[in-house]
Amino acid sequence: KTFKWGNAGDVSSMDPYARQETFLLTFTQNIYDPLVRRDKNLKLEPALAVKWGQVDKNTWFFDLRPGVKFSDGTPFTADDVVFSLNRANGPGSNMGSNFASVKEIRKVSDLRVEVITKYPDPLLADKWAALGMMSKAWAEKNNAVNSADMTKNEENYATRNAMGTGPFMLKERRAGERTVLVPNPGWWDKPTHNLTEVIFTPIPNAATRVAAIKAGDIDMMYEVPPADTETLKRDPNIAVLEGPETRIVYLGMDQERNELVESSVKGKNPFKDKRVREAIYRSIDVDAIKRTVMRGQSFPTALMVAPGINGYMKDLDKRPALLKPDEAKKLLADAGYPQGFEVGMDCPNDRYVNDEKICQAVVAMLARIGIKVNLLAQTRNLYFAKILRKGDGSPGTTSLYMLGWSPAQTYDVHNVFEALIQTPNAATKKGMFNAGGYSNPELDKLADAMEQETDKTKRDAMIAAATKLYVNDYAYIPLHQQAVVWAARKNISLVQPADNSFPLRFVTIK
Amino acid sequence: MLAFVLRRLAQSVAVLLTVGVVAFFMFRYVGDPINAMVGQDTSLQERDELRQKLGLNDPAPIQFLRFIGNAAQGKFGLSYRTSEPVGRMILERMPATLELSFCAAMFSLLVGVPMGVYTGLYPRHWSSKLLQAVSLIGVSLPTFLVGILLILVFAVFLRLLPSFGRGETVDIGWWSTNFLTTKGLLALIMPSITLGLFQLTLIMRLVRSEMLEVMRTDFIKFARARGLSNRAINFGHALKNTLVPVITIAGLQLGAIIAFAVVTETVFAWPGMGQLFIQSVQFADIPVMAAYLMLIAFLFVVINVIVDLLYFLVDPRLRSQGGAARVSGH
Amino acid sequence: MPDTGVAVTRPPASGGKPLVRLSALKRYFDVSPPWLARVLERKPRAVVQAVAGVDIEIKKGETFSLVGESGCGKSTVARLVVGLYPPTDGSIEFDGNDMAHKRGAAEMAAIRRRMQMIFQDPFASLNPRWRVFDIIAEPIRAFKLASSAQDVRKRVDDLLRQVKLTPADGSKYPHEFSGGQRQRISIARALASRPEFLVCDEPTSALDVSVQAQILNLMMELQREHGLTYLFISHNLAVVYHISTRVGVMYLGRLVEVADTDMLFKRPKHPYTRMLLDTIPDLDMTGRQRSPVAGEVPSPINPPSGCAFHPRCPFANERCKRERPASIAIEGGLVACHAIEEGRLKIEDRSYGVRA
Amino acid sequence: MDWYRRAIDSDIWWSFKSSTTTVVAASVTLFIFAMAFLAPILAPHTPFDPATLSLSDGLRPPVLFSPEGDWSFPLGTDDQGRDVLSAIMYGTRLSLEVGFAAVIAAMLIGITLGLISGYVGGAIDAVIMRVADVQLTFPAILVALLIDGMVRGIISVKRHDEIAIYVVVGAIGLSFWVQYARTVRSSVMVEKNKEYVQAARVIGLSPMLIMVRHVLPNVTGPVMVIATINLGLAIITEATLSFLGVGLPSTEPSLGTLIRLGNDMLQSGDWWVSLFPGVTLAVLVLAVNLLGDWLRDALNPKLR
Amino acid sequence: MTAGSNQTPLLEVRNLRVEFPTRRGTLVAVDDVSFSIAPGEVLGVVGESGAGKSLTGAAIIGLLEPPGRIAGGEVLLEGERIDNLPYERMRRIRGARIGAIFQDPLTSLNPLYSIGRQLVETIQTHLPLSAAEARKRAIDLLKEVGIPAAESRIDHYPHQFSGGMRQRVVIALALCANPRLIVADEPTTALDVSIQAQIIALLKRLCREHGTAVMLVTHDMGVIAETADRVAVMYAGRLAEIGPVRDVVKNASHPYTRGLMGSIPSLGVRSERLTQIDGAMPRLTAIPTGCAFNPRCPEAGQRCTVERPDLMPAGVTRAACWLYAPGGVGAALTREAANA
Ligand SMILES: Nc1ncnc2c1ncn2[C@@H]1O[C@H](COP(=O)(O)OP(=O)(O)OP(=O)(O)O)[C@@H](O)[C@H]1O
Ligand SMILES: Nc1ncnc2c1ncn2[C@@H]1O[C@H](COP(=O)(O)OP(=O)(O)OP(=O)(O)O)[C@@H](O)[C@H]1O
Ligand SMILES: [Mg+2]
Ligand SMILES: [Mg+2]
Repeated sequence: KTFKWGNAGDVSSMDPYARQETFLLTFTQNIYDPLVRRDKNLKLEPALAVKWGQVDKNTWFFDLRPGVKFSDGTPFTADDVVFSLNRANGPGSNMGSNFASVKEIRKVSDLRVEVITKYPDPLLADKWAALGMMSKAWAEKNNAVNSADMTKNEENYATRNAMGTGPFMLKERRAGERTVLVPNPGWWDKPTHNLTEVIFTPIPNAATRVAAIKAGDIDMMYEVPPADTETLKRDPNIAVLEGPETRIVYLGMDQERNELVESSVKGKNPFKDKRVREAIYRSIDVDAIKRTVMRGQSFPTALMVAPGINGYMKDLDKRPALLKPDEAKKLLADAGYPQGFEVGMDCPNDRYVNDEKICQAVVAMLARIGIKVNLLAQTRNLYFAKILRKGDGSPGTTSLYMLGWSPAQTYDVHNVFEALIQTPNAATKKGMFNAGGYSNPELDKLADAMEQETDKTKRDAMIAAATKLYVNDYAYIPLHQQAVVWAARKNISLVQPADNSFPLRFVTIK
Repeated sequence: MLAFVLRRLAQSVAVLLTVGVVAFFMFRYVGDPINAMVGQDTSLQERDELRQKLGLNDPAPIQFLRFIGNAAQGKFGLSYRTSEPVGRMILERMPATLELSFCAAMFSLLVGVPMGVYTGLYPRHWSSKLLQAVSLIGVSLPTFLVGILLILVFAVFLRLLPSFGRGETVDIGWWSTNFLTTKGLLALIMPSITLGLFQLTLIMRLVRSEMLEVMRTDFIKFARARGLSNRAINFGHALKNTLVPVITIAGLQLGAIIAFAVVTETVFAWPGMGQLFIQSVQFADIPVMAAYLMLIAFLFVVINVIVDLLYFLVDPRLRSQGGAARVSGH
Repeated sequence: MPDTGVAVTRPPASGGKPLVRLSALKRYFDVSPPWLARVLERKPRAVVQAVAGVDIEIKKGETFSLVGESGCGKSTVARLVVGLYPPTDGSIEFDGNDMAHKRGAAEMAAIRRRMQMIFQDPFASLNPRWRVFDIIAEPIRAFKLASSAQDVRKRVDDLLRQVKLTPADGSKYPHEFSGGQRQRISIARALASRPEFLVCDEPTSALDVSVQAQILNLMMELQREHGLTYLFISHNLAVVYHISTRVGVMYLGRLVEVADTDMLFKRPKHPYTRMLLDTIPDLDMTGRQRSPVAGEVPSPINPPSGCAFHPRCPFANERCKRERPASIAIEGGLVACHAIEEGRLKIEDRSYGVRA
Repeated sequence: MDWYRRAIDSDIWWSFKSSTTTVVAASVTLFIFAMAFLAPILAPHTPFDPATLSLSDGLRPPVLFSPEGDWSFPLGTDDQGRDVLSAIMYGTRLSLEVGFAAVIAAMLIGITLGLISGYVGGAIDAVIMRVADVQLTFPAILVALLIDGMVRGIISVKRHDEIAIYVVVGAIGLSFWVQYARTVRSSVMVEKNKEYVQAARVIGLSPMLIMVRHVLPNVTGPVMVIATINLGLAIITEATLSFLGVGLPSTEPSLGTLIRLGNDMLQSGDWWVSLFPGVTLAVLVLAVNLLGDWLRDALNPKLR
Repeated sequence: MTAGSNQTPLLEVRNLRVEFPTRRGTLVAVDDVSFSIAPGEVLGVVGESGAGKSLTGAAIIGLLEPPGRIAGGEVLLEGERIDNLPYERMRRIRGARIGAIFQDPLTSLNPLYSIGRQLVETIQTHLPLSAAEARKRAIDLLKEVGIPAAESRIDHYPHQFSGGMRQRVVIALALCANPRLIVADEPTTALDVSIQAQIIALLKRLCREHGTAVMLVTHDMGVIAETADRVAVMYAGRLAEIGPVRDVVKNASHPYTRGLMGSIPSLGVRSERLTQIDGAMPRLTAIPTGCAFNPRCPEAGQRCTVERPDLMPAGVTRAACWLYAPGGVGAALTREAANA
């Protein structure tokens, strides 16, 4: 049974380490099994490793599954694991950040690999759950020992070819056109799918994508535009699956500079005043955004992490009541801006679901409390280049911006604290994505402590304390979790994990 | 003749070099490719290292020389987005675009020329006026809207044609073609119409006005006075004399078609160069953009040379003059 | 035939000071293919010797006509004289001033003002978007010949009356006039700067005979009234016979014969002149078979060696092929012909002009 | 009243009057122009002022098509709560501004270069025409994509939205000038050999003056025809650029941007968001093109 | 001389009227023109620009450009009426029985085809000849019109010929099927003075040899004087005078013809002033009532401004002028005119 599906973009490479990007990782995992994989509920479960854990504080072990063969018939051994991990940490690979704590990887026996870390890293297995295992022999034979090196002008075999132990094998790869997979008959696991062929096609234009599934030209597609969700739901042949994604979309404000880069206010920074932040926060009606802009396809939140992430505090996830425009204006007046002010806002237009429209709605809401926002919505690479910090830790050029973040590698809240909320510091590499430069020393301390803390209750207490700090500071303005909306023909059954991954092994056709 | 070809060649090199310069200097500003190349967690240091390795921090002239040097050898490097060699990425997508453009051009010529001839021969007939007004729709609706409407009607409601993609293709060497399978041919219909509609209108109107003008020339009057049949006059004498400007415009339009394929390909998920280019712009994939532009310039030059050679075939006056004079188009 | 006029002989204009003097005037046009093509196809540069050395003196008050076949360089001479083309070589003197001489704009304008041109095509020589009034006023304004708007109007009205139009015509556009009327407007424009010298390049050849007569009459009238000097260009020998005092016959960029009108038509010397005269159809010759000139005009890019006329000349010999004839003065005119010089060809009364 | 009588009397007016299509096209064009330029007076809402938008008004259907409609939003609202009718009026105005500005920009560049090229000739002519060739290599869409990208890159610090309109105008203008340059050049080459130009030279007028006073007015005919047709094309191109994401900002949408924004909702049942702007665009461009068509034939004496 | 006045005429035009509907009403460009041409005869048609000469010719060969149309009268070729034939039948007559020559040889030939092709195409359209035979005939024709080295030049393109040569080719094309009548519309106007004579001589010789009749439209009186047997003078869409060439030229009856002849500069006599007819031919939209020439006529009487004269015998010629009415200009008006 052939399963045809599409989404907006193509898998950029067949090399599982080429990009640290959800789509590439989950797609290549259909071919390359990881040591440890996630189940339908994102819980870790054994894959190529049957057992794993920490021998001591700084040593991890992985016991490999015996009798696993690559799809070309060669056996899978510890050598392949060591090779793969080193390759993922090697030149050309984009996965290096998952190896920050790793000191050494060594083969203990054919079925056991140990990893020595520089410091205790309780999340190593989580980080590596997306890391597919490659064949050493295959890579060596095909001159693909390293991932493609951009500086050399030559192509890498692994970019267009793939061979792993996974549930599927790559049959045809036409970049930008289609990618065809067929089941791997020798897969170690018992297939839960009933597919004989999978054809993946990128369809960049959303309207075409919707038309294609309506016309039955494809069986499943994702990134359903929120606007079309309703019609697709009404189509008797199509089922729509929706669930919250772990990514939180939020607004950030520059609280670092003494004068905003793009504002009518000179000589001071209004965002440094908590009243201003509060006025803004409490003037944004996320429910209205949910209703019209997102057509119900969002889950408003007050926190920077989503349910399902380790460290999510359900009882803190309550947005304060909305302010009436006069109340907000009064707050602003108290802060010294009775006439409001003018500020620039940056927004991507091709990164998150309806990103530009959300920003537009925000502009309108802020306009009503006297803050005139000049919106600049642009394509993602220009946008990121503008707002993100530079390599030396200096801030990007933005005053008010929108970002989305998901601790997708670790599923732990610490990642969020470290990357987004801690004071930016080029030396320790903390807070490097804290584009607005929010800083609270107390919170910094808590975050540093929770990284090392292995006692769950203590750690949870730290997390709760830290969370309250940034919530009360109105450090960020969390908007919502965007929904993952998929559409499939009615005869397809599939599983939709919350991390926006799409494992083909759960697909069945009736 | 030889001189003519040489001059064209010199001009081509000039055009390509200019395009190279323009391309290069524009690309310096299309955004930071690094962000497209790495995931969200990649540390800022790693980003900087990558930038360094790619030579993006070098002074512009050095980057340019490197770019031209490599381009001259046909090396455009690896795509920042997919790490594949750019040359091959483009080559792979070229058949799709060229076949689509060819069909669109054929559609616009095969429909546009007869329509133009008809409206030119009977300018006062109501059906001509109708045709003319209807043809204007081709230039009154944005391409993307035409495409989507076609998809809605023919794929979603009538289920006659595939909604996207190339259907089935057959590989002949590295060239994958749509022409050998029914599905492939069906898949060509809507994109070709979408892409060719605009050109159809242009060509029809051009042929019409040329016909109107030619029909008033003395030699047509004289041909009538000689008692030649209408067929011989309309097609033998009149049509052939409209060919020179039509060839010019059709040639230029073929270039435009290839470039306009950007939009059509996006709408129909047609895996061609245009779609590649749009993605490259989004991702600041400089090597791909550069190669694409150079290729377009090259195709343009080739088309121009072919157009010029066609003039020689059509117009004996040029043959004897050595092609110095190029009949100017409109 | 209606015998309306009396035969008059125009006063021989000799004796007066030359108003215009062209000496060894040359104008070449480069019509070579582009450089690369020349190099590759080993083609030489191609140069049209449109005017290949012409000496003419035009005296005050006379009408000097240039005749010749199409492409012999008549218009080029006209344009050289009024400065539309710079000469390749040779000089043009106007009233003693060498035109090539550098001088200030005001001085230049003062000389320019004194010579104007009337063009052949009455349809192309008036800007279709301007009113007649503005067309005629343009030189007045350009040379600042009027002090006020009323003055301009007055002068334009005068000019319109002079060319037998009415001042009311000034507010019309050229397309509202017939060919003859347009040519009158052209003349009015030319007269607007009060010139002394008018270059007329085939001013009547686009007109009907009945209109042609009106224009020629007007021109002669104006000449009498204002003492104008004309350089008149035509290929119609009958017209030339009527209007000119002296005639120059051009062939391939050179003058082959210059003579007083009566002399030229009575005793043509150069074989080419005789041939041209032979081709004049005459109303009296109903049913007569003319003897057409044999052959066609050779290319001015590769003019024949020696005397350019030799391929068509029944009297040509070896010398004519080799050697270019110099102008010799004979019977008060100039002729460039070996046959005449050597006396091989007798000068006889051909009585074209006087058939009383 | 002189000009009035002359106008009524002229061939152009007559050919205009006798073509029903043209009269209809002109009326439609006039109507749309009036709607657009009087938008601040006529429009029920001010869609470009975010303060007046309310998400709670979002996605109202048009009154005539659904009982849920609201008479204050006769053509419904989009997902931002923007009144579609007002947005169309303002958007049309913007589109027309872009169209006119782009065409004028192209005309300025093209006519100047064409005049110089045609009148001066020689090497300058050759250079200008080669540049035109290269320009033709980059069709409008590519030029616009590149310029847009470039400008965004160069002035990323400034507010892009404010200059977006100039970018679009510049890009479209830059890709259109060749046509004018070529037309003007060939007209000039014909015109400059006409005897009336030579007559002006005999008078001793400067080439500049001759060019402006004599040559330029005589090339206006073909230029006007191209301009009319280009106006439609510019509006469409702007729409296409918006579709590709490099057009005008969505806070102040042009017709094209409106269509792009509504495009996603075409299949969702909220068809009015893109359909009404789409129809407006098509009708406007069609009418302008019909006018251009008529003008071309009316100004061409050979076809009369 | 009136050649063959007692035979059936080859061409007879009766009361021909050509109209152009315009927005300001109908414009009558040719009005009530009647004449005939005998086999082998050369009829010259002269008149000022816009007098309707070309339109008369075009009406005869059935090539009036719309919106122009024959609004009245008839055209008979060898007794057969041809002005109302369907397009296809008329097409077979054109080229086969009536040939045509136009003014500009430069534009009369299709620049994209060799002259041989154009000749062969014409020949094969009208004569049942094979390609080879047609080509042979084409070469013969070229030789006949005096193209040297016809065998090799037949494959040349029009631009490779000079103006005079091209006009010869055009004549050859008109002669392809040996037509009985040739309508030549200003065949020499675009040519050089010295070439004009050659072409006229050629045309005359060919017609004599083939027995072809010619309607020669021109405004060059010299050409007419030399070539034509009879002359028709047109003024403002009407025939002013028609008669044998010698009489029209020398002893014109119509005041217009007299003025026209007088304004031609001749080599014989030189005067301070040429005879001129003042004023200009009226526009077709503003033709005066009565005789169209009356505002310019030195001899106009009251009758001329009211009543239109028809052709009437005036000496040897026939002229449309009241001078030759039995009562002269001063005669009483006809009843209709008097009542008008
Ligand atoms: N601008 C030019 N460039 C190249 N050749 C030229 C130019 N002007 C004139 N000639 C050539 O110079 C020669 C003389 O031309 P000119 O116009 O003076 O002839 P003409 O005697 O006035 O002929 P006509 O009677 O046809 O007006 C011709 O062979 C013509 O082709
Ligand atoms: N298509 C037309 N529409 C309106 N009027 C026309 C048209 N063609 C010719 N005429 C008018 O018919 C009249 C006769 O034209 P015709 O061409 O027969 O003149 P002609 O005697 O041949 O003049 P010429 O000597 O200039 O060739 C002219 O006054 C002209 O204005
Ligand atoms: Mg001349
Ligand atoms: Mg005529």
